[in-house]
Amino acid sequence: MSVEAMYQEIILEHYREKHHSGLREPFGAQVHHVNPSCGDEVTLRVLLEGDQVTDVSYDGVGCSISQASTSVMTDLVIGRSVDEALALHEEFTALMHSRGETEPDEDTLEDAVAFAGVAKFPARVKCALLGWSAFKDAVAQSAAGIRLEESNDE
Amino acid sequence: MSVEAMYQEIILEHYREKHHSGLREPFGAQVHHVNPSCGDEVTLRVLLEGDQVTDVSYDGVGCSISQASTSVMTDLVIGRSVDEALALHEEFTALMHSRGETEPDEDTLEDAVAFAGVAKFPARVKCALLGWSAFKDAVAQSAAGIRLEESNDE
Amino acid sequence: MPEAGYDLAALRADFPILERRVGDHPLAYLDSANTSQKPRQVVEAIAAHYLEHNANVARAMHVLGAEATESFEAARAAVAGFIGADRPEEIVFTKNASEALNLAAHSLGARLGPGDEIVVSVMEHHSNIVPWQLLAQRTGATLRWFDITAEGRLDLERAAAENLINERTAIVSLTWVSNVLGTVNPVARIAAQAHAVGATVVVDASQGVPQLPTRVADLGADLIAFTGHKMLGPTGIGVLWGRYDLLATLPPFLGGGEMIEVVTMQGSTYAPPPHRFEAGTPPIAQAVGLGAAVGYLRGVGMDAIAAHEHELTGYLLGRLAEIEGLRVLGPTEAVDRGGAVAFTLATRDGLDIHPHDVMQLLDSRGVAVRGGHHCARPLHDRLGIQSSTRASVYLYTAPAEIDALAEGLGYVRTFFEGHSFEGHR
Amino acid sequence: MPEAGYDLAALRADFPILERRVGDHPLAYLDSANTSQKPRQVVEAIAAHYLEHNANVARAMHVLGAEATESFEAARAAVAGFIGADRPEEIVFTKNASEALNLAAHSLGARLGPGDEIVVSVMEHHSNIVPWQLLAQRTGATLRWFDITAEGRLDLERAAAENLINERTAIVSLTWVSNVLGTVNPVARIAAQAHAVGATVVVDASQGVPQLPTRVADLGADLIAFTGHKMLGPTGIGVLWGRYDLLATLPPFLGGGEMIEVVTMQGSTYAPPPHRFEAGTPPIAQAVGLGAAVGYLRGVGMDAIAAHEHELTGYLLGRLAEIEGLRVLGPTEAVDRGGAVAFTLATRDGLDIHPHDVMQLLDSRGVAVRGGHHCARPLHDRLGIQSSTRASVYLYTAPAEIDALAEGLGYVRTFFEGHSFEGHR
Ligand SMILES: Cc1ncc(COP(=O)(O)O)c(C=O)c1O
Ligand SMILES: Cc1ncc(COP(=O)(O)O)c(C=O)c1O
Repeated sequence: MSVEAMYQEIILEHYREKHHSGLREPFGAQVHHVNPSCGDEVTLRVLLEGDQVTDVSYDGVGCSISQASTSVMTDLVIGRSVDEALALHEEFTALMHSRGETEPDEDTLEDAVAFAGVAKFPARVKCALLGWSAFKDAVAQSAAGIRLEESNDE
Repeated sequence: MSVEAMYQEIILEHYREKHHSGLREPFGAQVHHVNPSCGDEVTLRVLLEGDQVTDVSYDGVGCSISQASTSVMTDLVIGRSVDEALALHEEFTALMHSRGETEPDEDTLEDAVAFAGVAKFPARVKCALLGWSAFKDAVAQSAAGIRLEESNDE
Repeated sequence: MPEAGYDLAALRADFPILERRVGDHPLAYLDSANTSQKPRQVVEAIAAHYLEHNANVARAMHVLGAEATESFEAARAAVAGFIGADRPEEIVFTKNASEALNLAAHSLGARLGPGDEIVVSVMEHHSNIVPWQLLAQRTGATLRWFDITAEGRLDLERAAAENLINERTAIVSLTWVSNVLGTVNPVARIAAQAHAVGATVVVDASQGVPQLPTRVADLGADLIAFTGHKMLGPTGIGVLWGRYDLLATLPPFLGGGEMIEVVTMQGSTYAPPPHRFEAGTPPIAQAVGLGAAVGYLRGVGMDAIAAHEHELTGYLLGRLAEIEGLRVLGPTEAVDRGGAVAFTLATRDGLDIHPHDVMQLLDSRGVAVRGGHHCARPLHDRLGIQSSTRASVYLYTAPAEIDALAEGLGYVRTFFEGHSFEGHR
Repeated sequence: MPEAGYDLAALRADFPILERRVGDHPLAYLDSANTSQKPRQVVEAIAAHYLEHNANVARAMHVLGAEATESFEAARAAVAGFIGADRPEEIVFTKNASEALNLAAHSLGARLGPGDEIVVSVMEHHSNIVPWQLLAQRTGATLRWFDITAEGRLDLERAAAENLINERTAIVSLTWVSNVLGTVNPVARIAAQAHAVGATVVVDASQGVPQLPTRVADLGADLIAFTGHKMLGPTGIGVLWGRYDLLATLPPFLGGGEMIEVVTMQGSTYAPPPHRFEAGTPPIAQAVGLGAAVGYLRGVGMDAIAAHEHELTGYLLGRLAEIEGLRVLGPTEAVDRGGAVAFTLATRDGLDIHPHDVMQLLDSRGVAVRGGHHCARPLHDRLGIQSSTRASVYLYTAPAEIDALAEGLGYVRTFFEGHSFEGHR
């Protein structure tokens, strides 16, 4: 597949207009993730209420793939249940590691299917996953924080 | 050249009957030299009087080459002037590094010419030089000690 | 004569160096515990990497960079699979086993202080002694060690009597297979004991992984070190395996490119394992070569290799037993015993023939063995000798090479008996 | 177009990888500052070593061991000669430049304490920052650094104003040639200043030795680090050069086999340099490969190589200057400047095109460059950017490859301008 095909219009649009970007209050956990070999970085916050992902906000520097992927991710997970959001994380991660041999499910992944082509460029897979991994980590930390609070309440 | 030719009768004789072996008093300096890759070790003492090498004594463990070479060395240097002894060290060292392309001078090196064949076996050159290097080092230390004493006297 | 569970002649043909001659004699390479020979397949994998796919890894993201990174990480996965690691990220590539052990000492040592004890054994290779001595000096911790029995096995009774492993024990670092005695140590049992008192267990598997099927879980260790060049791989690469959750808590050792997360002039944070421990450009082509070596070993089968080694060791011990004046240093039967056999040799009239001299005369007949202390001087001290001669076998060793050794040793004795010694007695 | 002082086409034929194609495009390898390609001669030297002479060194004394030791030590002598060292014993083989710098930091650092100052620069590679940060943490010493001027050169005026090098300065460690800016630093001048206050001077010559004729005496440093893989040699080998009398006073770093003199369980003494600093089996085949690389470079001639690199850098800077929206990070003229040129690229409407994206699109046209912070994040921070794209040339680079880069960059801009961005404005 050609590199031009990897740079789907959707990706470039999200790169230009990052959705939900900028750090917001309130939040349950904040994480900082880095792709050390290239220097892409993202600071990401999540706010969970009950089992719902109420907000995801972020501030990042990086290439079109990492920025667009984070933007698309926020569109997908905000307003979902934590379980649904983590299932999406898993589905997207699997797609990225498929080397392009999996047919992405547009019904669940929506705009994120545009990244299917990235799976053919192993060096860029990390870029596409940066924001998603940060999200998963932040959810885990936030949930742990909630559990901690709960157990402290006891 | 064959390995059998390297093991000259003279070498094996000195291996069996190590001349001047055993540590003796008095001495001007004592050094401990090691061939780390094989573990051969020698503790060696020299006694200088004026510019004369009055005694060399030693205690060593090692192969026939290292032991015999030390034995032959003591025969050669005891009773010589320091300058003559160091000249012999230099001549013997040069012979060992000659890869067998130098004709040894039997008039000066005497029994030590038997080691000429060792020069063809680079891995054993260190063995043949162990005692000689220890001698040179001990002479230097002893001489430095003497100079130190002299300057302390002033 | 023992027969290999594979076509030995065909396998030997993969190792061109084995066809070399020394003077009129065919080479009998019995120094594999020192370094192994390399099959054509490994050498070709390295050459192909350089000539077709060479680039830096991770940081280079162009086509060549992606290819090199993929080969490099595939090698990591191959090594992980070879030793039954849970995940490739448990494999840290170092330059050799020595660096791996230094890394372990340095990173574990960040937690040590006076009063803590480090336990090794008197049969260790210098590479599993000196790093711990340096650590003890730095931290004020105390270095203690297992002694050995007359048979050349760890003296577990004495260790128990001395309460060697106790509440103060912070680290136990032991060799799996001795490079001199050949002893296979009960590392899992000792690891369990060490874990019971909260100690961390390091195993020097430099002589084990090449010879024995390895499952890290069965060894019971927390960290394991081994080296590429002894297992058909290239020089310039070693491995530190660690339980991931342990590695994740350890501080870095070497600092530099690619082991970092964020560097500022004020301070830096570090990447997760394994990269945290791999500063600078890693041994890329060497990893590719080691991956090929592991593939080769798997192709032959580690069970078959261990069986061949076991057979040959028995044969070697048997042939050595026939030689008068020869004393084997480790266990004299091929039970819990690897393929390195060290020995001393004396003439009929009791003169010790120095291992250098043994080695030299054997070499003149094409038989390559090692003479010296084999980087285990404390063990030789303990045995009351200065050095020994060591023969060691591997998957490509043929019984005929052992015969050449046995004949050669007879010749060595005759040579030294025939000379001066006897006459002078 | 520049012409090399040697037959470039013939030389390129020694590097088979340069004939590779990426899709329909010929490869244009412009990432040599990251790692260099290897000529057939180097790869063949390594293969021949493994297949014909492989054995361990020093400790193996049989025929193969003697051959391997001789090749290994000959490589040390070749490297010594290549940089004008006084004697081969001044060459310590490490696994890469990063280990060499860590070794320097660790061994020099044994003398450091609170109040002492270590000086680096903001343009250093992480490998010349992190080891000093770790050392400062361990010892309580303070890390200080040279800033840079707007042109991307060391800001010597500011350093003087700040009294950067003073009586408290214990160590100054600087890069000779920047791997991002390309700047050639006046290391001899700074070394003299440092020596005047009694400091020890370390030079990171990783980008210098491959490109410029090197005489260690002219650099004025006490220790110099560089790496094999950037100078046509294999991965898995680096070099620390040190003045012998300094090396002789430094404590060891890694402990293990062959760096020792006498090991007892109670304590150990260490071998003289260089062996004191080479624990375990060294990178034997890699040294042989590096020896061959040095031979190849000498054959072409370092003066001719430096001249070619200078010509090409000028040509590269010229072609880049033609591209709108492109900003070169270091000096824009080929004066005191190496062959690594980093830059940023923006679209007509001012949107920065991220270096990953630049790299990726260039890669699709066969042009291999590096995008990222090039292990110099503090420098990028200082320049107010997150990353950059870097093209770098070497002795085999052809002007046509630079043309391919220039055309590719035009295409990258068009691609990103043609898409969404413009429409959305
Ligand atoms: C200036 C500089 N220093 C140090 C290094 C580190 O070299 P290595 O990765 O071989 O350790 C590099 C190369 O990456 C470099 O460019
Ligand atoms: C038991 C043992 N440990 C450690 C080592 C050190 O391995 P390397 O020299 O590859 O660092 C060796 C080999 O020399 C060994 O036999």
